[in-house]
Amino acid sequence: MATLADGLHLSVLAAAAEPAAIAPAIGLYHYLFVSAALFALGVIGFLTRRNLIIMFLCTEMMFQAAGIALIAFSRFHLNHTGEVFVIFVLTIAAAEAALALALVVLLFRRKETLDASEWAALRG
Amino acid sequence: MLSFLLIIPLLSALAIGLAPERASKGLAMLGSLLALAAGAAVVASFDWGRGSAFQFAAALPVVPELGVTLSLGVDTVALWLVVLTVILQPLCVLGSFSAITERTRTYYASLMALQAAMLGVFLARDLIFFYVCFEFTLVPMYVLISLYGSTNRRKAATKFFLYTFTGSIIALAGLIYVAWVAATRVPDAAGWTFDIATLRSAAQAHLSPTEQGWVMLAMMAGFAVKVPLFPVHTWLPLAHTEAPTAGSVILAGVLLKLGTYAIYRFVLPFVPVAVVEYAHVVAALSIVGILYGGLICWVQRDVKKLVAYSSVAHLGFCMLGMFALNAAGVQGSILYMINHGLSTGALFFLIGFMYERYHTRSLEEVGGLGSKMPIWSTFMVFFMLASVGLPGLNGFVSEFLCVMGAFQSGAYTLGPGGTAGPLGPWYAFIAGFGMIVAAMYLLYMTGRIVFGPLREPPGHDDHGHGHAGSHEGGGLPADLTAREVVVLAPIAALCLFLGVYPKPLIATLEGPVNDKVQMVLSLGNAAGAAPAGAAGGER
Amino acid sequence: MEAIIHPIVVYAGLAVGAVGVAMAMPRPRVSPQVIGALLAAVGFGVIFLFLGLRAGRDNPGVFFYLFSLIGLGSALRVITHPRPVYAALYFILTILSSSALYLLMQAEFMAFALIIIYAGAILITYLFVIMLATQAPTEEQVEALSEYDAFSREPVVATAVGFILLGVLTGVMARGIQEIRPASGEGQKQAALERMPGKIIESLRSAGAFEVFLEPTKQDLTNAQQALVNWTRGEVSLRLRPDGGRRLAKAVERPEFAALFGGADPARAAADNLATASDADVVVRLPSSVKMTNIEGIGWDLIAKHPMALELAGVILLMAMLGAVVLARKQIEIGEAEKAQAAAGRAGGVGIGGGGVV
Amino acid sequence: MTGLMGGWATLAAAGGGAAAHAAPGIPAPGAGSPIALLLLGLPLLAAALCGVFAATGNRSKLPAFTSVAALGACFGIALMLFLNWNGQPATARAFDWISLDWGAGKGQSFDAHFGVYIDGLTLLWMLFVTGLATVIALYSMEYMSHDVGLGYCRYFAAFNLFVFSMTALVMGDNLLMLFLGWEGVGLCSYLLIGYYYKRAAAVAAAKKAFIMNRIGDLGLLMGILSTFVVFGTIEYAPLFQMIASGKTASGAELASHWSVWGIPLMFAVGAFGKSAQFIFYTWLPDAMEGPTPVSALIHAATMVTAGVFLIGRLYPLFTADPALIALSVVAWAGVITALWAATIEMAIFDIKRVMGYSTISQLGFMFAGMGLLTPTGAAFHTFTHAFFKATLFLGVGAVMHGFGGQLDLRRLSGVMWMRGFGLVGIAMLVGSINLSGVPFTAGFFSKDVILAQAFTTPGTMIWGAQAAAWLLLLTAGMTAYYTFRTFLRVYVGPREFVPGDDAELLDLGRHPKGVSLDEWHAQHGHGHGHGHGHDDHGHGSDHRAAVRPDFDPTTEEFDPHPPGWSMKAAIGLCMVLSILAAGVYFMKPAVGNHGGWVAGMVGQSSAAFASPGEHHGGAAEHAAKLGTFLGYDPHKVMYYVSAGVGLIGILIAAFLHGPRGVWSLFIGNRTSAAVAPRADALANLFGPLTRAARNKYYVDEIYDALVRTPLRVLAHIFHILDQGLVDGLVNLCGALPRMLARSLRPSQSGVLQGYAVGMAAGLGLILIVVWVLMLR
Repeated sequence: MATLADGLHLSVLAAAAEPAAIAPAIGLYHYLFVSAALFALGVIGFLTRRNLIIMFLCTEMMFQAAGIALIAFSRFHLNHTGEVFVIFVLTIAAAEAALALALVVLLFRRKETLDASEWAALRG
Repeated sequence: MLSFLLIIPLLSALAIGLAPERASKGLAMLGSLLALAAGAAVVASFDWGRGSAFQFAAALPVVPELGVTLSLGVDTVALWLVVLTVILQPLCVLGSFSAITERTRTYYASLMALQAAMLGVFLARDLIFFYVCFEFTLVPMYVLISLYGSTNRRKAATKFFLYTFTGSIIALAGLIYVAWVAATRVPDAAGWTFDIATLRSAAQAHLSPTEQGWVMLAMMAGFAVKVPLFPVHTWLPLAHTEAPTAGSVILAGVLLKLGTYAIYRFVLPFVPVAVVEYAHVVAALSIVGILYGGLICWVQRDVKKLVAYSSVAHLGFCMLGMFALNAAGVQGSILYMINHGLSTGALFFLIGFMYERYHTRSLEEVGGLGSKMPIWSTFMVFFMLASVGLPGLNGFVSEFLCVMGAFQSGAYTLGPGGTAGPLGPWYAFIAGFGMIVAAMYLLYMTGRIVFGPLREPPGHDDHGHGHAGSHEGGGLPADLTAREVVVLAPIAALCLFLGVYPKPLIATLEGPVNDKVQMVLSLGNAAGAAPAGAAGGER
Repeated sequence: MEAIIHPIVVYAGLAVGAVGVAMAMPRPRVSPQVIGALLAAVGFGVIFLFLGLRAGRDNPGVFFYLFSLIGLGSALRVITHPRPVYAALYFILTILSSSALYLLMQAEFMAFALIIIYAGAILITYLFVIMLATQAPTEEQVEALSEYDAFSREPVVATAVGFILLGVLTGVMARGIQEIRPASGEGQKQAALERMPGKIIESLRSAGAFEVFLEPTKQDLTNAQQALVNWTRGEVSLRLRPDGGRRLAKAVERPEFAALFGGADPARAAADNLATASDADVVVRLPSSVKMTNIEGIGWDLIAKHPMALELAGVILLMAMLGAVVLARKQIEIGEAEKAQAAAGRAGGVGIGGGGVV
Repeated sequence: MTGLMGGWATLAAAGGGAAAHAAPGIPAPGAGSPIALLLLGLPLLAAALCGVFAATGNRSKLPAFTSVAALGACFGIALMLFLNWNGQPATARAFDWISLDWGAGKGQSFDAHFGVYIDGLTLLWMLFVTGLATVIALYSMEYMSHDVGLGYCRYFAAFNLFVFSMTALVMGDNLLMLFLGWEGVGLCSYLLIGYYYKRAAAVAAAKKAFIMNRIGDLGLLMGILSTFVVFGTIEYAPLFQMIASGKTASGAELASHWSVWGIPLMFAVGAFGKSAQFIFYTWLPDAMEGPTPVSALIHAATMVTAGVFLIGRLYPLFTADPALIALSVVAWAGVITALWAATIEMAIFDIKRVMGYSTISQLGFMFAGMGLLTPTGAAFHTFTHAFFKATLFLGVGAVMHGFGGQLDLRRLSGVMWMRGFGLVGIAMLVGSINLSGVPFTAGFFSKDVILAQAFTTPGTMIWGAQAAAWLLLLTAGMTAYYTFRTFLRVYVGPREFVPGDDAELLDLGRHPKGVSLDEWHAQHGHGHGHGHGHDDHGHGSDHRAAVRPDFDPTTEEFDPHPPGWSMKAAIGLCMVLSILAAGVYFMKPAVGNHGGWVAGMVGQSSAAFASPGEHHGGAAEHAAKLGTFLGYDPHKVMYYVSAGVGLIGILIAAFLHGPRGVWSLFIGNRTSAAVAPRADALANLFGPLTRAARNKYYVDEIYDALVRTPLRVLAHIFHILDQGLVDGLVNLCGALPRMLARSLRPSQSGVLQGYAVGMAAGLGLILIVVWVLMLR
């Protein structure tokens, strides 16, 4: 493990070694941008897709985005807290997947469709 | 000691919630009887010599940073109201046995929770605790009305909740303002406190007359809705009509008294200047309520609504006495709280018992029950007379004292029997017409429902035991059962006793009431709102 | 923001990306998915290009760009692919690339956990459900798609909202991270070692230090925590065995032991000092191999700092399991007529769907 | 006659040297015997026992026995108290009722005890109340026997409660206690009028009585409160002392204080209400819906005289006013009532109502007596009236009882000659001559005291006293006329009757089961029978035995059933008592030496008052001061005049209504029960006036139009306002947010992604705000 990690050039560590060259955390920003982009794509997917399962997939994607951001900050701060939170995020994602899929199955059984707009009982 | 009074109902509410459905009746009965025993213990160990002091004080800091404390204590006034509550509760439970047959767990749990909240109001010595209890009464009552009421119950429950809640929020604003004044303007204030005694002295010393006016307006906005005073009474008939029997009994018997009690406890001592200045306005509204409510009663078709409107009229007397600001008036007012609770509560019981048998409350459909239900009719006439204010029954003592208070108040120019105060004989005279109107509507009610030829709703099986099968109140005999008599008999006995020998109450209330009246008048008049030298009569 | 990337570039790139994503969304008639994907790639590519240019020697390296683009590309495919199964498969690709990004950030454990849990377990469940809930196309309509898969809902509005959010996020982040400073040195990350006496003692034992210094008694092990007071300087104080001085003097001749004392000379000096005072403490330098692995660090952090959260997570999982069981078991009482009506409603509405099961 | 004249002379000659209307000081009360409290306790106990009987389902006459025993014991106690009485007022106290304290000063405590105050007035009233109550309870034992069971218990419970209330009213030692009794008798009156609660008319009458009384009660209550405020006490003893001292409690001169006329006026309103005086009187005729014994006791003899008692009790206050305003009002109210009621009586046909109006009229006499400064006369008339009016009512009751509730004097004739009704007829005759004021009867003496005083009282003291006296004299004549009109039509003449259809009869079980009331009426028909001296079938003595389910009304004729032993005994007793009542006029009074026993009793009470007709000096002064009656001394002339007026009235009655050929002196022309040509012709002559009088001058209708209907309309308006305006405003407050919410409603599409878009956009918005505002 350690060898693999050492073998790659780690921008985060490099930035840490030499503070405030251009910006203190420009390496971090790369990862955060990816995270934000993934999140935005998740949001867009959630908003546009009408298949309940895909919508849940999109939420999982947003979890991924959050995970990347958490790991990036964990690396940036040189502690394990972020990683620990990714574990929790994974837990929640798993729980959500279990419940959500059960619900989807239930809903599907009731209306024989996965279209989210079929379920609009909250219409005012 | 007092905490038992809160813990027992709460615990039994909890136990009812956890226990199986069939045990809830028994648990509720047990809990209410235990509460009654606790109440009796408090009465037995109360030091009557120091009636105006708060006894059995207990305090448990809850949020020390904000000065919120769970502090308890009773003086005589609170104690008698506590006694009223613990006496009515087992009767309400007993009276519901046959009326409530479904979802009994929620019902009895709500009933017990309601009792805890009401007792909390009477026992509270801390503003926040008081207010929390005051508001919490709405929740179980809402449940009782909206789940167990009659046809229009949802609307009634919502209206009841929103109306009284809106009022009390305004009252809370006023009270918090007082607390803020106490925390900021009192020179050596140690941060925030909600201790009622501290707040009282702070309010008396540090509120300007203008502020007092506004604070009184805010407090009255909340408490007058609860009472209810004339223009803000419309929730009451609706709530009463729709509530289940025990709900109506508690509502009329105790819940309305929370308003008057709060006025006695907060409005009078906190803002004496404003009280003296605006008492005539409140009294005028009370009198309007007496006559207006009474006349409306007279044209009701729904007997329960009639009794509900009569509460508006009756509580008008109560408020009139309170704002007479003299010993007779305030005493009468407090006695009125208790007596009205008994007699009107009993009337609601009676109507409930009738409703269980006929499933209607319309005076058009039911009538002349005197021949069919002699026991019921006897009780009906008895409590009607108590409500009319017949001397010898409890209603008269309080009504007389209220009217007398209003008459004396400010009549010190007429003779030594008059006292200082903002009202006068004319108020008493006009309110006296309310006594005639009361006779009119109550006799109208009795004349239709007890007397006259027997009228029963179509389809009602009029052979003695005819409820089995076709009606859901099945199994009830034509006249009252022993259980129902047991519900009514103690109230009747109390009505009679308090009518003939009210001395135990009057003698014990004398101390606190005289102190309070003295305080309010001296402070109220010191600010120049009433002629100087009027306070205390010609002492 | 200028310090990291010029805003104009970001917004221009995002605008192009937004147009691309909007175009790539599945539509009933014309859906220029390829053009959309290319546009999106151009948009994001421009941003990455400028990011890389500005980073200079902080550049995270080629693997970052590679995996980022794979991840974002497959994410785009997830949200645009009309067939749920493919979408799920693309999502696995997203997960794989993000786990590669984890690896780049030295989060080895999480990287593999992600693959195992997400790609291995969760997504497979998704696939099952997708297959359960989606009818296989019949013979005559090979390309039949569910209407709700074929048409996306308000793609332009959603994309606009998503990209505005993204723009704001990037702006805020760019502004925000200028204020924070990264932690310095490895020490912070290894700080938990302080509280891991077993690890230290194990490493010392593996260096053979115990022969010299310590009776490996239980007492010593519990006292070791006190002993390791000065770990931040990479030093550890240890108590000599009764005959330790003599043994030490002999041991310093061995080069790996000398290293423990920072060289042969300090070691000899220590040995000389200690030859007389047999039960004195000595300060030794930890071997360079004593480091916490990533998995140890996470484990320690999880147990030591977040026990409550861990328990809660367990409870949540349990509840989710129970919930899923309860929900999935529920039998829906649905009348045939109602079912038919629902199907007819769908069929009459669009006419594409494969709702003709009943 | 000479003896009588002498008696009158002594009455006129006596009197003290005190100022004309300064109340003689009333001595401070001594300690009374606590036995007096038993007068309150015994009836209450009996009432409670009746309740117990009801609860245990007793179906015997036990309640009646209990009541008669308890009331008899009460009478014994009252008698004992009277015999042991030393002439001084006394008090005895049971326990505190309402007592309040708010200071140490004068008037800063309010005390109302359960206690009794015994003086002459009290004893006088108690004697005839308990005595008559006992007799009438005895009468009721039989009269109510058709209702043995629950109703019987109810009747006697209310009856006993009434006696308790009356006792409290009369004996209470403070005004609040009086108020307790005052309302209590009102209640019992309500319960007993409404005894036949299935009859709508009875219920309405009961309600009317209670409410009318309540209006008066308001006046009384205000009076009590004013008394307390002005005098600082409502207990009689200190109150009388204060009044005697001529100062109010705050030291103001009482004579010039508003309260000296204000407070008596308030009390007068209360008295008018209870005693059915003008404008409040309409409830009393309707109250005849109650059982006849109740009418006899409550609505003739006792309760309705409470107003007279009240004025007598507070006579010191009434007379403290130099202008005597309140007494003038009382006097004129009495005079107008007496005249007004008498005119109605002359026209109506319902014999029980005749008695009701007659009571009103006689009460008017009593009030006039009070107002015209002869409390002795008023009390004496109350006393005698109680007996003879009770006799009359019991007699009417016996007729009612015997003829199925028939009360129309055109459908009854010659009752006196029917078997078993002889005693009733004699009793009626005795009652009638009393009421008419035939010389040497009790009614004659008591009425004369009032009339003579009326002519004596100068107009300077009581406004228009002379006119009042003339009107009273006219009324006395009318009284004689209507009394004998009833007597001559019902009790003598050809024997005929049409049985009534009263519920009391129907409850006897005389109509077979399964036949509705209406059907039975139809079958029974009118003109059913000229009853003819049937043999008594034995159901006179025991009505239960008369219940024959197989009774067929179409074939069997109606038999009048004469009263049984207890009714006869009661009627007889009352008759004897009303004869004997005349005797008390000749007893030596305890105080002074004229006016008889009653004068002595009154003289030893709060109503003690030196009437202005008494001599204060020489004959010249006397003549100058007093009014005259056509130039003669009214004291001397009044006997002849009033006897003459009475006889004229009786003659007219005989002329118009007397049966043909029965009386040798007057050739009457009535040929049958319904036909009296002269009377009918006279009635037709007055046409509309007669009709108006028969309809009680439409006073009920006027009240209805002026008070009840407007109030009812107002109540409906209030009800609508309450729901529309007051509640409407509240609902509007609720509706405004609802309208707002409704306008925002479409934003909730229910589609999941709609909300998600909002969420995402909202998040973006928040971030923009954060970015722009905080991070820049």
